Parts: sequence; C-alpha cells; structure tokens
Amino acid sequence: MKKKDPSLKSIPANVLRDMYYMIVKIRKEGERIAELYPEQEMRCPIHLSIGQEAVAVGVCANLRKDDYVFSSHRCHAHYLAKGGELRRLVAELYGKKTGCAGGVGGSMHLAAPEVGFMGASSIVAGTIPIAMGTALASVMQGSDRVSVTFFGDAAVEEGTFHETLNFASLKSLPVIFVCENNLYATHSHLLARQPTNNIFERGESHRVPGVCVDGNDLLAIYQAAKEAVDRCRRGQGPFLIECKTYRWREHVGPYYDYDLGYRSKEELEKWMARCPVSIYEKVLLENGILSRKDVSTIAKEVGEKMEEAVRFAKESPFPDEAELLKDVY
Amino acid sequence: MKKKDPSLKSIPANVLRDMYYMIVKIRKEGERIAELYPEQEMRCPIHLSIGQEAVAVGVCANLRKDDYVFSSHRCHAHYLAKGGELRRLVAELYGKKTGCAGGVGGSMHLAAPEVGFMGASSIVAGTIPIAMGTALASVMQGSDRVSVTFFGDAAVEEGTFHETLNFASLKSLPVIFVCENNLYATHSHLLARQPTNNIFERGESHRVPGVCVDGNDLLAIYQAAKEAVDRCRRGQGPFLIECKTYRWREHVGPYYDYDLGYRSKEELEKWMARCPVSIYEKVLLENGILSRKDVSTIAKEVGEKMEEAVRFAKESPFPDEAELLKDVY
Amino acid sequence: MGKDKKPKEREIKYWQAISEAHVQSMERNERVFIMGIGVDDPKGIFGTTLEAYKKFGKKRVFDTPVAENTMTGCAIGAALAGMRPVMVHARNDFMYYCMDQLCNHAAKWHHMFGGLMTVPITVRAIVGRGWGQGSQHSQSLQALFSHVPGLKVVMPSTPYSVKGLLMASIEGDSPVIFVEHRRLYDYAGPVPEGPYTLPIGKGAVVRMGKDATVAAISYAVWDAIKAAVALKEEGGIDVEVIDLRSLKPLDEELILNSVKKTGRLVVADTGWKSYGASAEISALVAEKAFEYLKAPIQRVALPDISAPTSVTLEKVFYPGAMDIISAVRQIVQKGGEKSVPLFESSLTAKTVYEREFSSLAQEKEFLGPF
Amino acid sequence: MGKDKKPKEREIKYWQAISEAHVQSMERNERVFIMGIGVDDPKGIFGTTLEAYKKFGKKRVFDTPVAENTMTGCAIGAALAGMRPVMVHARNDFMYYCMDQLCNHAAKWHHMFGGLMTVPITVRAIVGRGWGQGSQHSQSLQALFSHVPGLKVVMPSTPYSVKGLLMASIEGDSPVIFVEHRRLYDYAGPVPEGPYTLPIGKGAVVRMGKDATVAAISYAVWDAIKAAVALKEEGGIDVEVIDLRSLKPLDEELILNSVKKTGRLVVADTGWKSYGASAEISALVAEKAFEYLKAPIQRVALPDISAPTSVTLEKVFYPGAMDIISAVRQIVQKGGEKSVPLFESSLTAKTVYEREFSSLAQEKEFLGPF
Ligand SMILES: Cc1ncc(C[n+]2csc(CCOP(=O)(O)OP(=O)(O)O)c2C)c(N)n1
Ligand SMILES: Cc1ncc(C[n+]2csc(CCOP(=O)(O)OP(=O)(O)O)c2C)c(N)n1
Ligand SMILES: [Mg+2]
Ligand SMILES: [Mg+2]
Repeated sequence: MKKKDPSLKSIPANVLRDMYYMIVKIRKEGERIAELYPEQEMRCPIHLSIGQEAVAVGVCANLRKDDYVFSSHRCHAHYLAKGGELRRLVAELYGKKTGCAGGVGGSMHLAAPEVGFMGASSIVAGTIPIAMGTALASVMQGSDRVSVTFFGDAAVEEGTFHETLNFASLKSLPVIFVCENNLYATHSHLLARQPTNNIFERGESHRVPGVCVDGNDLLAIYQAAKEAVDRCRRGQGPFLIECKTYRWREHVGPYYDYDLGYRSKEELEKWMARCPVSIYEKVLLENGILSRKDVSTIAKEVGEKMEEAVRFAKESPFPDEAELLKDVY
Repeated sequence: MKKKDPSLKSIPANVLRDMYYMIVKIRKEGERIAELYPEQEMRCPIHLSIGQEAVAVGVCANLRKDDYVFSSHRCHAHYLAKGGELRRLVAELYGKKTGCAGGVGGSMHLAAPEVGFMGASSIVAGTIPIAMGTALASVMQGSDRVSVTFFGDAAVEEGTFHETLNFASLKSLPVIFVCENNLYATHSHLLARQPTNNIFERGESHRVPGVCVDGNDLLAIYQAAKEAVDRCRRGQGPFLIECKTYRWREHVGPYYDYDLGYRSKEELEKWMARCPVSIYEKVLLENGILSRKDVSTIAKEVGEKMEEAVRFAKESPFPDEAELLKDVY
Repeated sequence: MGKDKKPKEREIKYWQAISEAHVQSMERNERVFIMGIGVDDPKGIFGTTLEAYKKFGKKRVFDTPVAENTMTGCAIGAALAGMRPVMVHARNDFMYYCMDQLCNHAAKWHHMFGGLMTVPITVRAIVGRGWGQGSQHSQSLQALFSHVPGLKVVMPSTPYSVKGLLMASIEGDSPVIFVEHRRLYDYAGPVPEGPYTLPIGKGAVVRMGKDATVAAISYAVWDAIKAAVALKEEGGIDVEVIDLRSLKPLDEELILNSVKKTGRLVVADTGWKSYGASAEISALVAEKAFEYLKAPIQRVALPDISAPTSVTLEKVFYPGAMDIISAVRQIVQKGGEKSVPLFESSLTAKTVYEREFSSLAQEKEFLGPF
Repeated sequence: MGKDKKPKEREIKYWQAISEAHVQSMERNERVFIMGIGVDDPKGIFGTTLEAYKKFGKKRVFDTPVAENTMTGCAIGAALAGMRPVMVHARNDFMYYCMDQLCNHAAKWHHMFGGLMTVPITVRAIVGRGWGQGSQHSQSLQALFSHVPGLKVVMPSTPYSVKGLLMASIEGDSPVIFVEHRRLYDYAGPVPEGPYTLPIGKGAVVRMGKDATVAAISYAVWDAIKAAVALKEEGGIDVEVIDLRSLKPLDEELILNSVKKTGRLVVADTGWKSYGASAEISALVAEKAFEYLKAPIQRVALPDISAPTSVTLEKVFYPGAMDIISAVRQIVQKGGEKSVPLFESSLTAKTVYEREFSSLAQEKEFLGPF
C-alpha cells in the first residue's frame, strides 16, 4: 500500500484530490463532533464513523449527483460523501430548524435528496430494500442511475438482506450493497452472531457477485466501487462489496471504549495504525499528487468550514412548536 | 432406479415395508379427500400433497417419536408420516370436535404433539424458525432429539429462512430443513421468483451443507435424511435437503389445473409418469421385499382405514359454541 | 347512497370497480404500477388485476417473491424515486411480515426528514373471511395500521366508493393501507365509467335516522343496513347508518353530528373488539359529544379470539346484523343496561335472522377461490 | 402503594428489580433462559441482565444476531419444547420486524390447535423515550400488541410491580409482551427480597380520590400522581389514580368501580392517542359505566405524529403532568367543554409545572446509555 499504486494512473488527479479533501472533511467532522458532544447541546444519540471514512469516500466518488444513496444509523460520512451540506448536518445534530431534516430527524436520520442522499434509517437493514426500490424505479424509467446502500455487518443478519439480494438478482437491478464490516455490532463480535466472517460470499447463492476489500484503503474501495457502478450502469445487475474496517470510538457517543472489555486496546491500536486518512495521504504525497503544503491548506480550510458549520448550527433557531405538526397527514 | 438398489441392503426390511404402507396411506388420503371435497362438507381450503408423498415418508422414517416435526399449509403428508392419527386428520378437515385440533385449526393447522408433530402454519416460512427453536431446546436440555421442518420452494424467499440458517449454523443446532421444491408457488414458476433453481446451495455461505435429491425417489430421500439425522444426533449441526418434486393437483383444492395455463399438461404428465408410489412399489417388488399380494392387501387395508376415518369424521359432532372460548387467555 | 350524488351509470361489482380503478389510474399516470404475489397469475387476485395485466403487461403488473417486508421496502424506494406503486396482499394477515417497512419506514419517511420526501404507495390489504380461512388467513387488521401515524387507512364498502377511493389513494402522496373485505367482492352497485376520486377522510351517511347512529366500516356497513331495515320494520326504530369509508383520517365531524342528533351510538367493525377500531370511534364520541349521549356506546366487533375454521364455530364467531340489532335495541329501549357479549348470542337465533335478511344484499356463502 | 400490602423491605431501583426477577426466576426454574441482542454485553440491557449473566453464564444468557423475527420464532419453538425463554428488545420499535412470529404464531399457537400446546415466552419490550431517540427509537407500541388475541400485555410502573409481574410472566403459560418504559429504570421503591408474583390482569389504586379517576399505565402513572398532588394542593380536587399494570387482560372491574364512584375519567397513556390503548379504556367505560359518567372522558396521550428529536419539539410532543391536570380541570370544573389538543399546550407553562413537581419523583433528564 505504501508503494506506488498502479491504480493511481487510471484515476484523474482532480478526483484523487477531491477524495482527499472529502476524507479529511469527514474525519474533521467526526472529531469535532466528538469534542463538542460532551457539552450536551447535541441531544441525540450519535454514531461516529471515525476510522471507517474511506468507504463512504471511495464509493461515492464513483457516483453522479442523480444516483441514489441510503444509509443507516452511522450515516454522517455517507451524507457528506454524497454531497450533503456540512452545516445543515451539524445543525441537524443540534436539533435546529436549519438542519437537513429540520431538526426532526437527528443524527440517525440525515437526508439530502437534492444531491441524491435519500435518507438513513436507524433500523438495522432498514434501507437495504428501499435502495433496491429506487433501482427498480430507475430501470422502469429507463434511466442509468445507480443506487447504493451502506450498512454494517449486523445488517446482513436481517432476512431482508437476503430477500433483497434475491429480488435484485432476479430483476438485475442496478443496486450496490456496501457493507462496512467493522467486526462489531454494538459490543458484539461478528463471530458471536455469524458462523463465519465471509459477508462478501453471502450473495453467491443468489447469483450476486461480491468482493471483499480493505476498508481502510480508499483506492481499493474506489476501484471495487468503480467496477460495481460500471456493471450497474451497463444493466448487469447488483453487486456486493464488503469493506473490512474498524470503528475507533464507542458504538454510540464520542469516547473510546476499550475499557469496557469487549475489545482490546491492542486491537484498536492495530487498526489506528492503519488510519485510512493517513494511508491515503501518504500515497498522494509519495506520488506527488499532493504536496505537504496542500495538506496543510486543506486541513486549515476544512477546519474553518467545520467551525463555520458549528457556529451556524449553534446560532440557528430551534424549530417552533407549529413545526411539529407541519408534515403530518 | 429400476435396477436393484444397493441402498436397499442397508435398510431393514420392516422399515422398507412400513414406508410402503405409509406412502400408500398418504396417497389414499389425498385421493379420497379430493373425491369428497366437492361435497362441500370440508369447509376449509385444502392443499393436497399428491405427487410429493415420498418426501414426508423418506424423511420421517428416520425420526423417532420424540423428534420434532413442523410443516406448512401443505401438511397432511407430514402429519401422517410422523404418526398422526388418520381419523383425527379427517375429522379436522370436517371441522369436527374430534379433529386433531378440535375443529379449530382446519386443514392448514394439523398437530399431533403426542407423536412429535408440533404443528403447521399457513404463513409461508412460518415454522422454519420455530423448528429451530425446538432444536435449541434439545441442545439446552442435553437431549439428542432432532427437529425437522418441511416447507415449499417459496419459503426460501422469506428472509426468516436465511436468518434461521445463520443462527442454526452459528449454534450447530440439530435441525433439518426439508424443502419440497415443486417448481411452483401457487401459479408462479420458481424462476419468476428466484434467479436460479439452486435451493440446496442457499445454505453454503452460512456454512449449512445441502443436498439436492430426486423428490420422487423415496430411497434417495431416505438416505439423504438418514445422513442428515445422523449428523444432527452427533451434534454436527443443521442440514438442508432440497427435494425436487411436483404437485399434481391445483394449488388449493381437489382438481387438476393445467387448463389454467400457468403449466402444461405435458409437464404434468411427465411427472405423473414418475409417480413416487409406483417407483417405490416397483423397487420393492423387483427386490422381493413385497409381493403382489402384499400390495393388494395393503391397498385394501389402507382403503378400509380411510373409509373408517371418513365415517368417523362425518359422524363426529361439531364443536359446541363454548368451545370457541375454551382456549382463550 | 346517502349524501353522495348517485350516478345513474351501469352497475358493476366491487372487484370490477377495483379493476377499473387500476386500469384508469395506470392510463392516467405511467408511473403507476402493480406488484404483489400473484398479481399476474391466471386468477389475478380474485380478478382485480387481470385487466390491468392484460392491458399493461409484465412491466407494470408483476409478480414478486414471497418476501413481504422487502417488497414493501422496494415499493417505498420506487415511490421515493417518483413511481406510484400499488402493492397487493391477497390476505392482510401476511402483512405482519412487513410491519417494519410499513410502520418504521413508509409511515415515517415524510415526517422524520422534516417533510423533504413523500412516499406515495398504496397497499391493498384483503380481508379473507370465509370458507374456514381460520386464524392466519381471515384477520382484519385495520386497527394496527390506524394506530401508526403517517399511514392512511381506507376501507370502502361499496363498488362506488372503492373505485373513487382507490384512485384517490393512488393519486395521493401518502402511504395508504387500502383494506378490502373479500365478502364485498361480489356486491354490485352503480359506478361511473370514467375516472373519479373521492376524498379520503370523508364518510357518508348511507341511511338517515333519528333514534340511534350506527357507525360502520367495510363489510359491517351492510350488516348495519340490514339491521336498520329490520329495526324500522319490526320496531319502528329509526337508525342512521354511517359508512366511515376511512379510519385514518377519520371523519370526526360526520360521526359527531350524527350522534348529536340521535344521542345514541353503536360502532360496527370487522376486526377484534379490544383495542380495535371501534374503541377509537367510541372514545371520540365519549370525549367530544358526551353531553348529547343518551345511552352507553355499544361496540359490535369480533370477540378477542383468533378465528376458528369449523363452520359451527365460525358462525358464532362472526357478529352480524343480528348483533347490531340487539345492540341498538339495548340502548334505544333501555338505555344503560349491560350488553350481552356477542359470542353469547345464540346460534339458532342468528341463523334465523340471517335467512330473513339475506335478500337485502347479494351475500352468499363463499366457495372459493381461496 | 394503594391496595397492595406495602412491604417494609429495602428500596431498589426499577432496573434492579427486573434484574432480581430474572435471577430468581432462573434459580427457581432451570428451563428459564434469556436471549436477545446485547443481553450478555458489558452494558447488559441497562444493567438488567448483568447479574443473570454473571450467575448463569453464556448458556442461559446469550446474545443473538440481529434477526428479530427468527429469534422470536426460535423462542416459540424452545417454549414448545418445554423451555421458558425471555427475549429482550432494547427498543420495542425493533419489534415491528417480529410481528409475524408474535402475532401469527406465538399469539395463535395455543388456540389455533384447540389448546394442545402452550407458548410460555416473555418478551421484554423497552420504550426508549429520551435524548432525541426520535421516530424509530422511542415508540410505545402497547396498543398494537393489546389488539391481537393470545398475547398478554403487561406494563408495570414501579419496582415492586415490575418484579412481581415479570416473575409472573415468566411463570405463566401465555406469551407476554412485557413493556418497560426506560424513564422508570432509575425510580426506586420498596421491593421484597424473595421471589413473589403478582397476578397479571389486576391493577391497583395508587391514590384514592372522589372527584375524578385517572387511569394510567407505566410512566404515565407517575405523571398522574404528580397531577393528583398538584390538583389537591392547588384546587382541592381529589383525584383517584389507577395503575392499570396490564392492558391485556385489563382490570375492567377496578376501572369501572372507580368511575362509578368518581363519575369522571381521564386516561393517561404513553403511546399515540388515535386507536391507542387509551381509546379502549374510554370505550369500556362509555359502554359499561355510562350512567355514572358526569363528564366527557379525556385522553392524555401522544399526538398522532412520529417522535421528533429536537429538544424543543420533544418537549411539546410529550404530554406530562400538566396535561393531565388540565384534562382533569376541564371535566371537574366545567363538564362537557371541548378539550384543547395536547400539543397546543404552551411550552412555557409546561416547563414551569415540570420544575414545580420534579421533587415528586426521581425523574431526571436522560443522558445515556443510549
Ligand atoms: C432492527 C434493529 N435491531 C436492533 C437495533 C439496535 N442496534 C442499533 S445499532 C446496532 C448494531 C449495528 O451493527 P452494525 O450493523 O455492524 O453497524 P455498526 O454500528 O457497526 O456500524 C444494533 C443492534 C436496531 N437499531 N435495529
Ligand atoms: C407470508 C405468506 N405470504 C403469502 C402467502 C400466500 N401463499 C399461500 S401458499 C403460497 C405458495 C407457497 O408456495 P411453496 O412454498 O412453493 O409451497 P407449495 O404450495 O408449492 O407447497 C403462497 C404465496 C402465505 N400463505 N404466507
Ligand atoms: Mg458493525
Ligand atoms: Mg412450491
């Protein structure tokens, strides 16, 4: 991974740079939210993606604005990677009227349909069939849009995952299933829930091809997603991408949690040593795509944007009472 | 199949003869019910297993009385093969107090827990996880009982099928999944519902081994079930058996239905030529396990038992009104 | 019927009206499609999808695997992407499987995201009562759906209203659970030939009266009408019958105005009594028209038992016109007296009544398809 | 409390009482086991399964995959084979996924087969209200379960009753949906140390009064008590508060007797108003104690909206003691006047009241675990 990567050649430099900008932005968002959360002004459960950012970035870099993306409780990265506005995300966490869901949805229910981020559900596996439905619509409408749904390793335990693979395969629907396998569901290890760690194979008997990629290697994800997206656009049907990665912080909330005992500090440190941001940064630096100066410029810019977003969120008004009744039928 | 079957040697003659008696009995039940149904005295939807009888017989011949069996809407054969009383079955169809479920359940809800037939559900895939639950109980209780659930080819489309494979494999539970793949769900061909006809492979990615057997060949089923049951008793975990077979009559009701157009008369006739009762009878005759005389004696006896059962059912009283409230809480 | 302008058109049956609503909705909007188990098969959901299939083919009328939850999610996604799916369940009993997608997703998607998106899906939910369908094939689950905010629940009783309300459901932007009672399928009535919609949330007075109000839904409306006719003929009791048509939204004003006039209320429902739809109507009136009430509110609904299959038990299990008659009699003649639980009503008496009123509707024993 | 003999034992918290019920049930019967997502993890379902896990280990307290429907079916099967499973859902919202196994199978298995078998499962269903849990993590779905025959629905409000009723649920032969409101977890109260059961289907009068009855459930009982204290102190209104404890079976007699005495009823529930549990209580009284009623029946429940997360909206969304106070005032002072919809109650006024009564219960803002 630290060698010159041949795949770099096939990816336009601006895409490589945009992806860097995005992964830095998403990391910043996660870390800043983690810092601010203990102030108890964001009054909703928050699931951070710190350590898993590469997946969102690598997949979404292959998508058009009019492609559809769905996500789960851990959705900030996907919202941002698909182009959702940062400040409306932060405002949503603060329960503000200016939030992307008007303060009604909260951290687990981000949405930005204007850029194709069609929503997130805090029900495990909830958006897997819904994403497939958008793919069905694309086919019926004769469009070449692609649908993507991001979910965790526990979501494959819900039957709807297999039901969806079956139907998507039957109808050759342009939907890509992206599993962020971070080895745990809350505090439960994958092998306490599944007989074996082989999520990418689960589509085989449904004739849905799958690959397993290093979820901390942005370029590997980019390539796998590119292939899947191309397949879909050509009408060749669904694809399953398993990304092996790791969540650094606690399941929900801003802190580290190796002290709980369900996983070790060593395990965490092993994964932190393979930070997806650093790995990618190093590749770009080594290949001359980015300079040290670019890195600090971007860091600074992203930092400012984040502060601006926090300010915006904090200063925004709360929704008023009438709001509660507004979207009811 | 018409040659001397080496597997015959390994099966005790009395088991072979008992299986013959049972398959003849189940066929008789199906045909006689089909004859009587137009009288409109059995006032509930009836799903006949004519053409599929070998599966129930071949599997249940490997089970002990204290093993658990569950079934679906098409459950008469499984009820009988596991040892349920014929006359209480018929009485149930007639809605009588003497029925196996007191006239409350009807054709789709037979039960005979006294012989381990633990019930049938008319919800597709409904008993798949329930059967697994009995297997979990067996393990927790340190018993070597085995659980079996019979279901159709549509049941594998419900997510609970995969959820169950996952958990059964995770915990190595002694449960055998027996799919009677008769190619159709109501009027819908398998390939209109599933990308490919490979049900026995669906357990692979869950590490549940599977086999596909000729569902009209009683001995093949017996052997496959024997292996699965042995595995289970040894604590080696679940097993999936797909039996390719065919339903002769309409999905629900007593008539033939090739005129509807969803399947052809040729297809039906091809399968009728491979009648599971005749195939098995021929093997036994050719191998001297049965004589012609045995065959007619059994036919006569089974016929009489059936008539006795019908008489019993018709003469039995209806449940009275108070019955309706009896088992309520 | 009642307040609706009675069109003079030809009569067609309930199932034909559904079929027509499908075809005309699909003609008017190419984004409308139908999916569900068996919608394209030779029986076409009791005939209701045959015509649409013939006209629009497999692309817009297609079968699905048996996977209710996922196919509901699929419909939601298609709706989010601009389509207008109609999903069909030959029995609403199967919908327990898709409660997650219906209640956690379809119902919530609009409000949960602050109104950014809408989910225009119509879910046809058929109540299968008849011919020993039993506990898992004859439930009538409207109360469950009505409780969850974000779902509309429509339950028409006539060919006229089923067409207009189905077209309105398909045209509207909310998820609608469209509950059809199979016993109504053969009922005939006047139905305009062209497309039309009826407002969801408006009930109708189908018979005027001054002594008591019977608020009924779906198949129970017909029982209520039979009861009203009998009560008039036999005892001179004037019953006003309301067809609620939808449970969510509920036409509160119509109910309250009627009770303000009659002072007495019987609610007739096709589902279970406890925590059922009839409880809501009763509670509404006990809250908002209390001062007009002259007698206890009665509910005629299923006893709290799962449906038996035996024909004798089925007959006792299902309430009918006679139970409504006795409920009305109790509150009109001797307000305040304890009501007899439905299932204690005698079978013999019931059978006699049913024979008596059988000419009032085209009801006949259901002999299939199953 | 009220009619129950008040034991003089030590006080423990609601969550500790649940934990104790688990441990003692498992000690008494080796067939009892606990399964569910996270039951064996370091947080042990808000602490309630930690002790059981410590004592009985992985064999009898085990984690499951995220597959609610199948794991429910698994529990049913285990129960049919003689075990007594307790299944835990950290949020009852996830139970939409397992409605099929709960309602088509667990609820029906006993009656559907003519009483041949029983399904002794206990399903702990936690209501997650608090800290912006929002639309999919804070629902209170007791009305759905109460509607389906064959399920018992228990919903205790105190440490004493939660222990006794949980032990009774585990010991009983029916499937029980055991609904726990997370806001009660930190409430302390006297609880006997040894094992005991309370009868399912019996409520309790927790405060005597003559002017009006408030029938409440779960967390709403505490709001009702706060309201009763305030009404007494401020206006001399004497409210009788009933803790229903279970919705199915429902203690009809207790409710009816109280209303016969007070002539006025407010029902306070933690779920949505329309087609909710409060409707059934109201309908029951409107049917069986009508002649004793002096005023309209009021319901205090959630507005028909899915829960918002923003703290300002949450405050308006959830009714509390103040809403009960205003409901009681309306029917005691000026019977028959229209009630103001809950969500129109002003936020400022509400906040003031909440501060005022906060000493009455140990309630505090919920800050996790989530
Ligand atoms: C249907 C359902 N069951 C249970 C939960 C509780 N829950 C919330 S997150 C979570 C773990 C999810 O794990 P995974 O899918 O691996 O995603 P991760 O949190 O690791 O990103 C669980 C069980 C839920 N939200 N929905
Ligand atoms: C959950 C559910 N959905 C739909 C149905 C309606 N239904 C009854 S039988 C059947 C077909 C079942 O096909 P299969 O599993 O192949 O069994 P077979 O009838 O061929 O034996 C369907 C869809 C049902 N009973 N349950
Ligand atoms: Mg995970
Ligand atoms: Mg089949």
